[in-house]
Amino acid sequence: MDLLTLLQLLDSAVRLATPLLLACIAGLYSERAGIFDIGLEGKMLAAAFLSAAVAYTTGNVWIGLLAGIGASLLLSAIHGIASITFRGNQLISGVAINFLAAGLTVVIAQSWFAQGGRTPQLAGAARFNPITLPFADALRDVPVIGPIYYELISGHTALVYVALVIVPLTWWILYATRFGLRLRAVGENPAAVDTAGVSVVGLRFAAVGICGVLCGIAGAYLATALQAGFTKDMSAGRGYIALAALIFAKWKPWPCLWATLLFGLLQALALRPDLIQRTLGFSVQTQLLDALPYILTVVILAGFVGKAIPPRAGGEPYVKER
Amino acid sequence: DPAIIFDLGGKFDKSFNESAFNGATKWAEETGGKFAEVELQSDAQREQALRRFAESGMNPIVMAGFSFATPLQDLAGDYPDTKFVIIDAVVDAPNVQSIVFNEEQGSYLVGMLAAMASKTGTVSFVGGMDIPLIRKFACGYAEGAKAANPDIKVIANMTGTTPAAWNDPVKGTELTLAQKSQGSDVVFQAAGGTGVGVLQAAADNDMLGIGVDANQNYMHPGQVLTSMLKRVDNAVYDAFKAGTDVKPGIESLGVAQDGVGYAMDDNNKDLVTADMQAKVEEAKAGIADGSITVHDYMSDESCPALTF
Amino acid sequence: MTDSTTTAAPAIELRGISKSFGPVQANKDISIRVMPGTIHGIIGENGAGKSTLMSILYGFYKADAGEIHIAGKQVDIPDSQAAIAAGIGMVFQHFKLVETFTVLENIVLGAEDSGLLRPSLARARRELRALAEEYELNVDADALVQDIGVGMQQRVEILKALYRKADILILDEPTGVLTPAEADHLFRILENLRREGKTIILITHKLREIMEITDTVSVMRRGEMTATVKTAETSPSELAELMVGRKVLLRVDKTPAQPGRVILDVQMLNVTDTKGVHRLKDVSFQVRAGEILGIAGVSGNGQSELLEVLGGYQTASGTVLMNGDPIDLTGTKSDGQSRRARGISHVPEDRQAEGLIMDYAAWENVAFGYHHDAKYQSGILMNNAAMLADTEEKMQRFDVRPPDPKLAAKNFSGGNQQKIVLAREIEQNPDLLLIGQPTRGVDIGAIEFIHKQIVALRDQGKAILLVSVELEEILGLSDRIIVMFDGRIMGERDPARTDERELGMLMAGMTSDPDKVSTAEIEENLAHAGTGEKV
Amino acid sequence: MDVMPKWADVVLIPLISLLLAAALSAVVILAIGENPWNALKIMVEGSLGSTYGWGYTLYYATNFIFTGLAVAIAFHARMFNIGGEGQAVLGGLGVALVCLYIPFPHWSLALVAASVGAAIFGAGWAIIPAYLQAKRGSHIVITTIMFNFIAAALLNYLLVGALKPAGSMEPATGKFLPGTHLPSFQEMFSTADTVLFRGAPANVSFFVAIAACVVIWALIWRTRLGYEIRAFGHSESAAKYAGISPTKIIVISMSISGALAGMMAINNVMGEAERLVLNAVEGAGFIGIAVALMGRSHPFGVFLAAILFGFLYQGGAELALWTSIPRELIVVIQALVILFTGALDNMVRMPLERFFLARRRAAKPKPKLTPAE
Ligand SMILES: Nc1ncnc2c1ncn2[C@@H]1O[C@H](COP(=O)(O)OP(=O)(O)OP(=O)(O)O)[C@@H](O)[C@H]1O
Ligand SMILES: Nc1ncnc2c1ncn2[C@@H]1O[C@H](COP(=O)(O)OP(=O)(O)OP(=O)(O)O)[C@@H](O)[C@H]1O
Ligand SMILES: [Mg+2]
Ligand SMILES: [Mg+2]
Repeated sequence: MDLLTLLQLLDSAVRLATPLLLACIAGLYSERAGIFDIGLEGKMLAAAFLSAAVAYTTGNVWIGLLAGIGASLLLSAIHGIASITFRGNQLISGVAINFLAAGLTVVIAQSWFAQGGRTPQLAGAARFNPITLPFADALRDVPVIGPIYYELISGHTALVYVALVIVPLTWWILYATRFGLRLRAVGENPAAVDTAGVSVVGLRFAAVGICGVLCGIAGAYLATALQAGFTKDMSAGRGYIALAALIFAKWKPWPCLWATLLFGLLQALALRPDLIQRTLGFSVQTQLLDALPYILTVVILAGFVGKAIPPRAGGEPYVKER
Repeated sequence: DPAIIFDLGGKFDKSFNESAFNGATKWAEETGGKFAEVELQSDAQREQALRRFAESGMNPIVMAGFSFATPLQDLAGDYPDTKFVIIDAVVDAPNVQSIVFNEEQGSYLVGMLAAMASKTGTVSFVGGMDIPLIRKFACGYAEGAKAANPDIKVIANMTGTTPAAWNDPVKGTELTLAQKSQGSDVVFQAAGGTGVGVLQAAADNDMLGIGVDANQNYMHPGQVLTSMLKRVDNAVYDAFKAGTDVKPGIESLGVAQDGVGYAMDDNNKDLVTADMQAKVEEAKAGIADGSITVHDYMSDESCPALTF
Repeated sequence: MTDSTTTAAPAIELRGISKSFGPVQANKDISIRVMPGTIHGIIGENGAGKSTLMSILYGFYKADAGEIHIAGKQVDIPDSQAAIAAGIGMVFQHFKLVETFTVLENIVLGAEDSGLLRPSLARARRELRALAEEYELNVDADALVQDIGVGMQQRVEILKALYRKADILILDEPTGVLTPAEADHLFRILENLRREGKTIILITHKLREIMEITDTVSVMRRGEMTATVKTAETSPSELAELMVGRKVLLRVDKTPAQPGRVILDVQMLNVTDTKGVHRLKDVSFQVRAGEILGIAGVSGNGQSELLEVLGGYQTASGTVLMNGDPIDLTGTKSDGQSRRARGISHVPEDRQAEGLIMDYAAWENVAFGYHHDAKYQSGILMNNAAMLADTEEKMQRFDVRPPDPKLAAKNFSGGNQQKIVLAREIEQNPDLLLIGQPTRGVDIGAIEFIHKQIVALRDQGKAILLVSVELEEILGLSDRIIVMFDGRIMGERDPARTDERELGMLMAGMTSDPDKVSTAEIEENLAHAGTGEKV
Repeated sequence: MDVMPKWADVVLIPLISLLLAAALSAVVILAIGENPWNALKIMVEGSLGSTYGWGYTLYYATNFIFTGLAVAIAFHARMFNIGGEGQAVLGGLGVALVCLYIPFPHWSLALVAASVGAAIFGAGWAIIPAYLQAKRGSHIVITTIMFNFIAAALLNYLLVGALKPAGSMEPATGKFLPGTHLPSFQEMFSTADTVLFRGAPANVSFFVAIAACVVIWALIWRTRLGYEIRAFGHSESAAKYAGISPTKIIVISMSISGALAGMMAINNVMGEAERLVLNAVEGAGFIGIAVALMGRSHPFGVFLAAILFGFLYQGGAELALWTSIPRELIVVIQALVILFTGALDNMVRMPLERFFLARRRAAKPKPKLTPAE
């Protein structure tokens, strides 16, 4: 495999990893605060739809992005009310949210655009366009570094860079700020937070809210950056892969990046069976590549490769009075 | 009244189903008649929709897509008084008309255009689901390209092996980018909703796209070289018009019957030179009169111009 | 307080506090006053409502009715934030620490100075050192909480309160998990705090502690405050009477034991738990027919594991002979059902989590563990009628109230739940009865009954292995006592020739003369117990 | 004391939740410019107004009874089996292998063999997550989700490869052997002069589903295994004390769960399609969650809830045929039912509890704490 092909593959991996990364970090905030979230998928889907719909209507992708975040936040609020306020089952709430998004996006899209549950194609300012980083063109012909900079690092949409910045930011928030300390505490032992005079409900809603914002960006990325418009079920299981990546990453920010890049690479490879064939000399079933993230997650969960220990209070509603 | 059932992509897929929908609409506008329609959401609905329309007296019932072959085979006999029209597949029953197109011929023509428009000497193809029908497109395309430029390199990729491959624009985009990195500068897609992503990626990355089924030149004016027309609209229109007098049997539509072709309009007039158009017209006449034969992949499941 | 010129305002005054949890009324119209600079004891049986009352004061629960006055001013305490602001700190019965955090992080949590952690942690580290010196509260600031012993965890909790500048400190049953020596150390700390002018509320149900340290004491019974008296003007027996509502007899009547053949012979038992911690270390002992062997120890020193191994739900290595035949400790026969088949019955330490299915009706619970018995089967189905009849009879015999077999276990009171478990296990007529914490959370009337049943079983020639953290109970009931510490047997004593002091030393892992050992040494010893480290 | 009478818990709460879900759905229909009342009429007529409609309603209900029971029995062991979808996919594979290659003299034999095949495959797919949960503590919700995706990939692999007849364009197996044809309601109930259930896919598997309800009811409430499963579900620590092996209960209850989910395939794969197609399960595994929640994990409740969802599915299909309301509306309704009966249970329960508590207080002014004394 020559350098250019490799770069093209990695480039594709970065693009495909971005929504996974955003959703994965979204899940990290929520689950670190003790709220399990299998509704990442649904939130992404809702955001994808509303961002595309609004971007199309207004012609401005940034307004679209805000709308997408809004849609995702709305579902987050439902999840919060169900699992924090009413202390319901977080898993069931997540399942419900995924269905709600799958159904509502199509129902609304159909009644809004009458195009079989999709939005019209976005063009121009209604979608995120690739950004050429400074000097990319100038450096292009420098051997090795040039192509790497030009092909791999430059030329992505703004949201890709946003996602990449969010990783160190999250790490910093989690481990260097008051909010991060409290967030981690509330996922480990909410009673400790409560008796220390900090509102468990407030913290958990904040976490769920951040999760909503990030899922919103992830969804908007799908519909307005990776693609130019919304199509039915376009999240296509990415929320679950992000969840898998979160477990794979043991609920830590940097590993989230590596895990989602790995899963993004697997997806990119699944698109290039010819590359595998050429490099390895034998062909790998695309179905196997599709299933690999899930299989890896099961292996991790089974504890054969380092045990993944979730936050201790995860999934349990905080109940003071029976 | 006539009825039409669209396949999973939905009637606004900008290609196959939409073309069928346009034919039906044209009929309705011309005659003032009414027709029933349904867009399938899942495979399991096929039979239910067919039966429901047959039960409620719709006639003829047109279905767009080869996937209806199996259920239709089973239930055609239950409704001997109803006429069924199936597009893209052959069902042998006394009350069924099967319409098939010689897609390889249309693909041949756009393949020639692609080869002539390519500056890099490499053109490519993105198929939807990997089935013989789509290989037929690819094969004709490669043959046409090689006819126009024997040195041309043709890359072909399929999106997937399941019906989801018809509706995966993200994958379409990524495949197109991968092909670009291998040198392609003209890409032909026969991939339903996935093709939207292909054309988008082509437009975003200085490539020329080629549309399929319906005229898709308008989607990215100046960046879609042409479209391989498959006149599903005409087929539907004719079926609706014939009404209950639809003739059972197999109808095969090629260049000669104007069933397939390539699209020229304002959007691509600057991309196709008079010279290019002349050569294609010549080939078109040759195919119509039989002096040029285009290999049909489905006749022997092999392709002389391309290996998959 | 009408005459504020002669008396200072009380540090805390509660007026008419009421609180219900669903159908259970935990506090009924409670009023109480605590003067500044004093230690005020609150005493009462399990479930009397002590923790609930204090949690209301700390803003953890919201009262249904009533007023709170701090230093003469009425305050509203809707949450713990408000309580902390009012100068209240609380050490809960079950510690509220984040186990995966360091001591320092736990102390800072909720009391950070700014949005960034680093400066807060630095300041906390400095202050911690000062506080530690002032009050003899030594902790390792950088240790993870999950790695330190309960004694130190408790000090972390106290430091948390002091770091927040608490003037009022509430301690809820602080000595439940401590050895007598550790408790003494704690009381010294409390004395220091009192001297500094802090007000302390101490919850306990141990009369000895009340008499030792408090200035005033309130007694609670069934959600009501029955009396508040000056400690100097009362006596243990008066307090006991106030707690229970009638005269009580604290001694167990029993004749000397007539030990017979060896029923249970345990040799070199070792247990390593799933976290890799060595829980039982070379444990060997015997229990004979017709005797009660008591096992004393601070909870968490291997007693629970011992019961679990013998009860069949913890694997172990070593040899255990039951009536002379070995029992399977690791294989397919190491489960509760095989043990029951070998004549071992088991009243578990935690009846609500282990002994009963709280959502099952009494009749289903009476078969629990014995549901394989032929008498409860009819063909491939279970014989519900037989189970019902059996339950009615057992409820009669053990005076379970109400005698309604169809009532769910959760709807019986604690004492009656215990009677259901006892009835089930004793009526099996076992050769060996394992019994853990037989009277935890049971009122004194029921305690008498339960103790009688245990002694009666012994007198029928059965072997009984008793585990209890209540030294009084161990001393009163046992014919022989062994003491466990850090998974080992520290020694055996004759109840007639030992006392709480000596047992307490053994419980802390020391065999030397009680008077020659410093509490720091005891502390050190206990901190490592149960963590798998070498002592 | 329980705060509420049993009937309130079992009937009133699900009913109120259902009404809330229905009301919100009506709002959605209104919002997209359609008439909810009309929509309801179309749904009722299309699904209950003719034997044809019933034929579809009961066909869907059959699927949901199986998947609902699957989720319910796992719930009793406090396992959340979200993998019904994958287990049903594998069940379909089991049915297909039996029906493609073994010539049966009579459909009844084929039905027995296919049920066994479906159950074994479904159970097999559930056992791995169950074992990992029991032995390695892997969260069963996550593993079963992962297994859904793996099942889809596996089926995909087989249907475009080994199981696809040569020359076929669809990812599907060939037709099953003729001896495996199950009698449909049309064949069972039509007389010489009246055709009932014409063309509808409901078939003899419906009765197998009813039998499954009865068997599962007896299993849960009348057998020793059921006693142990429920005990384990209420309290794992107590179960251990009683000598009930957690591993055994987790593996057995999940196997039964997987087997039930897999057995759905005798209805949709064997009874209806008579071949195995890619997306045969169509989310029925997930609907099982809603059905089990609605039905309070009781087989009879599951039966009723399955009929309700059968009605929703058939009604929804009719809506899509005759109005511009997309079929996805059912997905919305399904989501709302799961939300209200599952996650927002307390929203309905808390006020009701307060109501019943107040009524009880009013009935006897001084609450007696200990009924014994
Ligand atoms: N969070 C709660 N929800 C419901 N009921 C509760 C709760 N906490 C306590 N109760 C009930 O309130 C009553 C009083 O409990 P509380 O914990 O205050 O007693 P206590 O005197 O502290 O007992 P102990 O000595 O066992 O700690 C008990 O019947 C208990 O079951
Ligand atoms: N969690 C609960 N749910 C419902 N009712 C409860 C609960 N806890 C306690 N009760 C009710 O409150 C009453 C008092 O329970 P509690 O355990 O405090 O009894 P008690 O006064 O300590 O009696 P005993 O001396 O027998 O232990 C019981 O009769 C029971 O019906
Ligand atoms: Mg207490
Ligand atoms: Mg009690």
